Amino acid sequence: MKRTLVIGKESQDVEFIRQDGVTTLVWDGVSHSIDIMELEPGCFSILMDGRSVEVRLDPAKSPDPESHAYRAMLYDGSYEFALVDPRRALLGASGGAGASGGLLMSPMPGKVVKLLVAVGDVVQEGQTLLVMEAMKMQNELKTHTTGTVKTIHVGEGATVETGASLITVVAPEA
Amino acid sequence: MKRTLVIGKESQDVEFIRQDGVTTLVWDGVSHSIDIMELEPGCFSILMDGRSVEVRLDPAKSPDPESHAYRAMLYDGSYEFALVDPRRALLGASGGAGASGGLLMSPMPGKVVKLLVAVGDVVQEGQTLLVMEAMKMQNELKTHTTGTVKTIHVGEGATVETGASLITVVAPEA
Amino acid sequence: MPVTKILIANRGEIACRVIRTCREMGIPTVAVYSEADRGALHVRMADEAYFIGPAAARESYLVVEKIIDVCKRSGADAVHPGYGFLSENAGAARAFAAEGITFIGPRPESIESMGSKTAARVVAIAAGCPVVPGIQETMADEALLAASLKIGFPVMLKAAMGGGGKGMRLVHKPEEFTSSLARARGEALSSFGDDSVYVEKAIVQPRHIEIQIFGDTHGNHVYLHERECSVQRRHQKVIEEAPSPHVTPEMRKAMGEAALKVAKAVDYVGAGTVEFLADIDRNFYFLELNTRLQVEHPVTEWITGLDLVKWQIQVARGEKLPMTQEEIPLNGWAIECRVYAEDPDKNFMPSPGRITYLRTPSGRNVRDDGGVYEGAEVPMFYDPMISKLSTWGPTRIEAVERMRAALGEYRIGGIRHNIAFHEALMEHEPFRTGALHTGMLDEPFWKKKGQGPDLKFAVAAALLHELETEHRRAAQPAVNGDGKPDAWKQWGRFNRL
Amino acid sequence: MPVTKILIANRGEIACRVIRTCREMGIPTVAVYSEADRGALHVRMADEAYFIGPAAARESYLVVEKIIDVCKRSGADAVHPGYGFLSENAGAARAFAAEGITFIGPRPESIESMGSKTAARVVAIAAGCPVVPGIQETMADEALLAASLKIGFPVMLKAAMGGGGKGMRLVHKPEEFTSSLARARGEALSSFGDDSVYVEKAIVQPRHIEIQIFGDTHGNHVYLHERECSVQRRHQKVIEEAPSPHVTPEMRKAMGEAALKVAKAVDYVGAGTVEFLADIDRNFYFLELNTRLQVEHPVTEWITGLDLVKWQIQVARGEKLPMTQEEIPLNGWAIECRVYAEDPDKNFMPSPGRITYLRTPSGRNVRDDGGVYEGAEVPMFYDPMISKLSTWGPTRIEAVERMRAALGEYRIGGIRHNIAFHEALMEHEPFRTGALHTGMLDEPFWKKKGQGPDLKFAVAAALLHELETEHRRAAQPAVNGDGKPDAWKQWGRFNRL
Repeated sequence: MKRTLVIGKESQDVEFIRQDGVTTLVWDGVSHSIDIMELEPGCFSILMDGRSVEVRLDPAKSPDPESHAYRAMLYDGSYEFALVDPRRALLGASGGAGASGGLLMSPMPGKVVKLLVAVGDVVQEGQTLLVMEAMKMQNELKTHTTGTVKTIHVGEGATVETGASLITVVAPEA
Repeated sequence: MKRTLVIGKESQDVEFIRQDGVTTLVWDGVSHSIDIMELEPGCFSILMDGRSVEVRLDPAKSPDPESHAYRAMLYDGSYEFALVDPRRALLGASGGAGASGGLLMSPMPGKVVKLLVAVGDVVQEGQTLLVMEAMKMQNELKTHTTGTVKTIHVGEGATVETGASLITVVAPEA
Repeated sequence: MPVTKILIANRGEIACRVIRTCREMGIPTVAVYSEADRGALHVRMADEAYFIGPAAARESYLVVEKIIDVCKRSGADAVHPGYGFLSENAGAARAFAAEGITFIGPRPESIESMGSKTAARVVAIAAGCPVVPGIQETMADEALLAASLKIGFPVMLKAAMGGGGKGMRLVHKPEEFTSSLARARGEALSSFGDDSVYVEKAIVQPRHIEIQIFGDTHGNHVYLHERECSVQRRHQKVIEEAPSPHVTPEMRKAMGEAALKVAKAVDYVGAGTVEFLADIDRNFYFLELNTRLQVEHPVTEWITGLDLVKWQIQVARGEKLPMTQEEIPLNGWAIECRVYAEDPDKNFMPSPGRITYLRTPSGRNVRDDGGVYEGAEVPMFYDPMISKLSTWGPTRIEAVERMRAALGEYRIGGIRHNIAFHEALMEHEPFRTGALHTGMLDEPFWKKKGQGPDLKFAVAAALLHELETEHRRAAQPAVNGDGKPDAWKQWGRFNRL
Repeated sequence: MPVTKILIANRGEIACRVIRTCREMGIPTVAVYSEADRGALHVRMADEAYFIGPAAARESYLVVEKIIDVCKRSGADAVHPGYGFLSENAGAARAFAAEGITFIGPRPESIESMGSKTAARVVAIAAGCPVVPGIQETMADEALLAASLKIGFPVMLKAAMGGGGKGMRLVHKPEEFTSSLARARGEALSSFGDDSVYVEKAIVQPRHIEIQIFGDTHGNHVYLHERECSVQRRHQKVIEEAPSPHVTPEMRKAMGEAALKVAKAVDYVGAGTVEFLADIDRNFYFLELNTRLQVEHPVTEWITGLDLVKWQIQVARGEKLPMTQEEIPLNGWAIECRVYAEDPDKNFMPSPGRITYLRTPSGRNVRDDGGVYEGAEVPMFYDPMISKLSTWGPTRIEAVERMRAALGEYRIGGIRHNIAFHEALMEHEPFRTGALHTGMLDEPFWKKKGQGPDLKFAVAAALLHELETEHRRAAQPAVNGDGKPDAWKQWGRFNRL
């Protein structure tokens, strides 16, 4: 099974092979024999090249459904990365994703306490669009898109879940 | 749902009713409204008559398939008991259970290190029939039946699992 | 005052902490819970539990009448307020007293006299406890400017009713004064409904050092040494320790005695904390007296070996303090990290949700005060504390190394948390050397770690997960032309599993 | 002697314990594992892990050559043996030395000189350490009887190569002598392959009190006070504590100095324990010197605040002991309960198997040294230790109450264990008052608890389980006349779920 490992703007190809009871990881073109066991749900013990590493894996929500985001906790710290099926990545490239680029989604469950923009407003990347409250803290949510506010999906006082659509900003046509 | 609660030689009837979102426990003829939640697999939080009790429940192996044995750990200590479906108990009584009474089963995974009896031997209740080893300890397994050794199901040196048949003793006809 | 059954008017880790001591003392406990908390750990641990209303605290945990009602129904004759919620509410303390219920905390008068920072300052000055040079009164704009010029810039503007850093402004020079004051007043008004502001000398690179005090109803007072809480983010404590790397034995004695002057001045009963700012020359200045058990009390318990909740209960029963000042131990060093459901990579955004996996560190000299369990919800309605992890060592660096190793054992699944942030702090040179000040985290030292040497292992686990997801998907119901699953095909696949 | 990477030639809780200290010291660790232990906690925690063969210890953990081979493959330059396995094997210590590998333990000569009880006794007498009155030589039957008459009955017959209570017989009067001796010799032969037996004065209601000692390669020796381990079942320790309720400051000093005489006589290096029997008049008698870290070392760590594994590593590196005798602290009291996979209701039958649920106690002054996790197998091949739970308090009774509360928090699913037995012990009056002796558990004080007040709750949980099992069964595949499931009916039921 081949995947493209994506961390930030960097990516590399990795391969994971299970055959005849032997598991192999291909990394940077080098094959490593690997002994991997899921000892508890989401907790893996991995022996590779003599090293023993325990990995706690959490699949994370990703804005792009074709890319699987992961968080991992290891003794030596935390890692975040995404794995993309190279076949799907091709499909995605030809199909034209990125339509959701201007959609601000809720990063947490919480309550919308203040809307700072109205439909039709012109906003800049990094501008705060609304304020949400969760756990006694107010949090400013900012847009990553410069453009015009097209839709406001929630009202002040609304309680929303993680991933809820909040505000859509449309970038000007290139 | 009705069950007979069996602890040692004592028993009493209990009833558990779930209706219209209300759960009721009938105990000693008294109905108690009960708020019960399984918060983790096998871990229950129960509120009844103002009291809050957390129960860790383990279904246990029972020699009698019609009787369900349980072990429970609470803050105030451990409990062991069995629940019997009164309908099945009736069936059992008419059918004639107890045939397995003379079967000595392995109470743990381990290794048979010594057989102390042979087929045809006459044995007394409480007599040691074999010695098993587990966790660096030797354990003497005794029979609860006075009678004659009919079958020896294992050989010395055998490794057996919990519940494995070891030796069948037949009581003399009454 | 009898204390035979205690209602804990709180939730989360502090409620569980109090229950543990009550169990040791053989005192039955009563929990209260909101709609969001039926499955919370404190409900599971208490001997009794009563529902008190909606998730919002102002409709449940903060409603004194509901707490009193549960006391009556359960027969609880004492209330432990924990911290936050009703703990520093003089009105609540009076209401409990009126019903004959023992409030495990100071007298209402002590709470009131320490409720406003300016009033507390007046008490401290009268008691002979040093305060930050400044004018203890709130004044009009011009008078504040004149006072600031007299004290000398830099100065700090502070909301009289404030707390948590809101309504606070550092003013470096006279030219900035007018605009800073306007912003301070605005924040004070919106946060506390009162725009009164006063001015103080600004301490550069100040350290937050506090003294744990205790008083009984017989007029005895002792201090249980200091804690340093200078590691703060947005004026919120992140890491606490005891003792302080800045404090010498002489300074400890001087601070302890200054704290007791304030305690005696208000005839303080129970556990309290006198907060000071200290400067680089070891001058220290009274800030306020927190009239409750602090979040960070475990570090004091580590170095003294004492149980502060037990002392609170003993004092509430009218017993004398069990030790004199000379008998209070001071052994080794303790560090505490606050483990929060928040995302350090996204500006510490709160991260409520379900904890899908939990493994807490254990072993020698590690203590975890948690309020959650595997499968528990961290509700969005309350503060994001998951647990307080504390460690002890004979020396500070041993406590730090123990903490670093313990953080490595901590595993939390399902929500974001700040374990990695604490791990980075344990390796942050200014922290390791003890060169602390309250602004030390303002310059962003925290950056998400890039590819470390064990990335291969993390990716291998994810690849196995991808492979198994693909296999599971291959075994999913196939779909007919009409969009409905083909039952026979489904059955075949089901059988193969 | 460099110690830059440590192979831990052990498993279970002690391997995990050693790894924790190595992590704090920044030393990489190498685990070894048998076929039964691929998923064991020590493998998960170590930085490296190597397979060393079948489950049976004599084919894996006890094979010195395999351990040396892994040292070479991994580059480990030191071996920590834990307790048991190779820890008191002089041959193994020599083999490691021959390969240039540092053995974290005493010199092989010290292990050898303490390997036989009679030889150890000779050393102790020569060093001026009191021993139980008796004849240190093994002799023929008639000579033993004569010696017994001279010492005076009651006497104790002991196997020279013995341990763990095997080959030991208490003889009350001369008439019983011959038959008791025959049985002692028989047991000694079958257990140790050697029927040599010696005779000692029998101490009535003796207490087992031991002194933790430490030596370095520079000739320095200190004692870290005593532990009492009188709570035993079949001569196996069940509960340990430090200090001992029987020991006065004068007795502590006398015992410590006596222990150091033996240590100096064998030029002892590293951690060791001198075991004594004490009688009611506070006379004490040397029994043996255990040349390893003891299971119960955590109680000593609690009262001294020290890390004994860290000291072992420092001494192995050739460093001097970090403290002099006067500097060794003694704070408060600590208790340890050994949590075993065994069934106290069935004569303590071992109960290996899968741990389906695990919640360990936490909070103030509680330490759990575990070797398992939820989902782990407790293999049938090794000792049944699940964890060592220890607590600390400023006084003995506070440590006991903390333990009682902590045991109440412990939850283990899937296997039998002895938590309830320990809970009963914490409420056992002779234990609470500290009136301990090694035979105190011989009279069966433990009886399975009958119906307690919370039985209703336990049964309610089981009834919900019954109800849900019935519902699940109703949703199971129906069976056709031919005994095969009806796929369509199955599908319908599947959809309804």
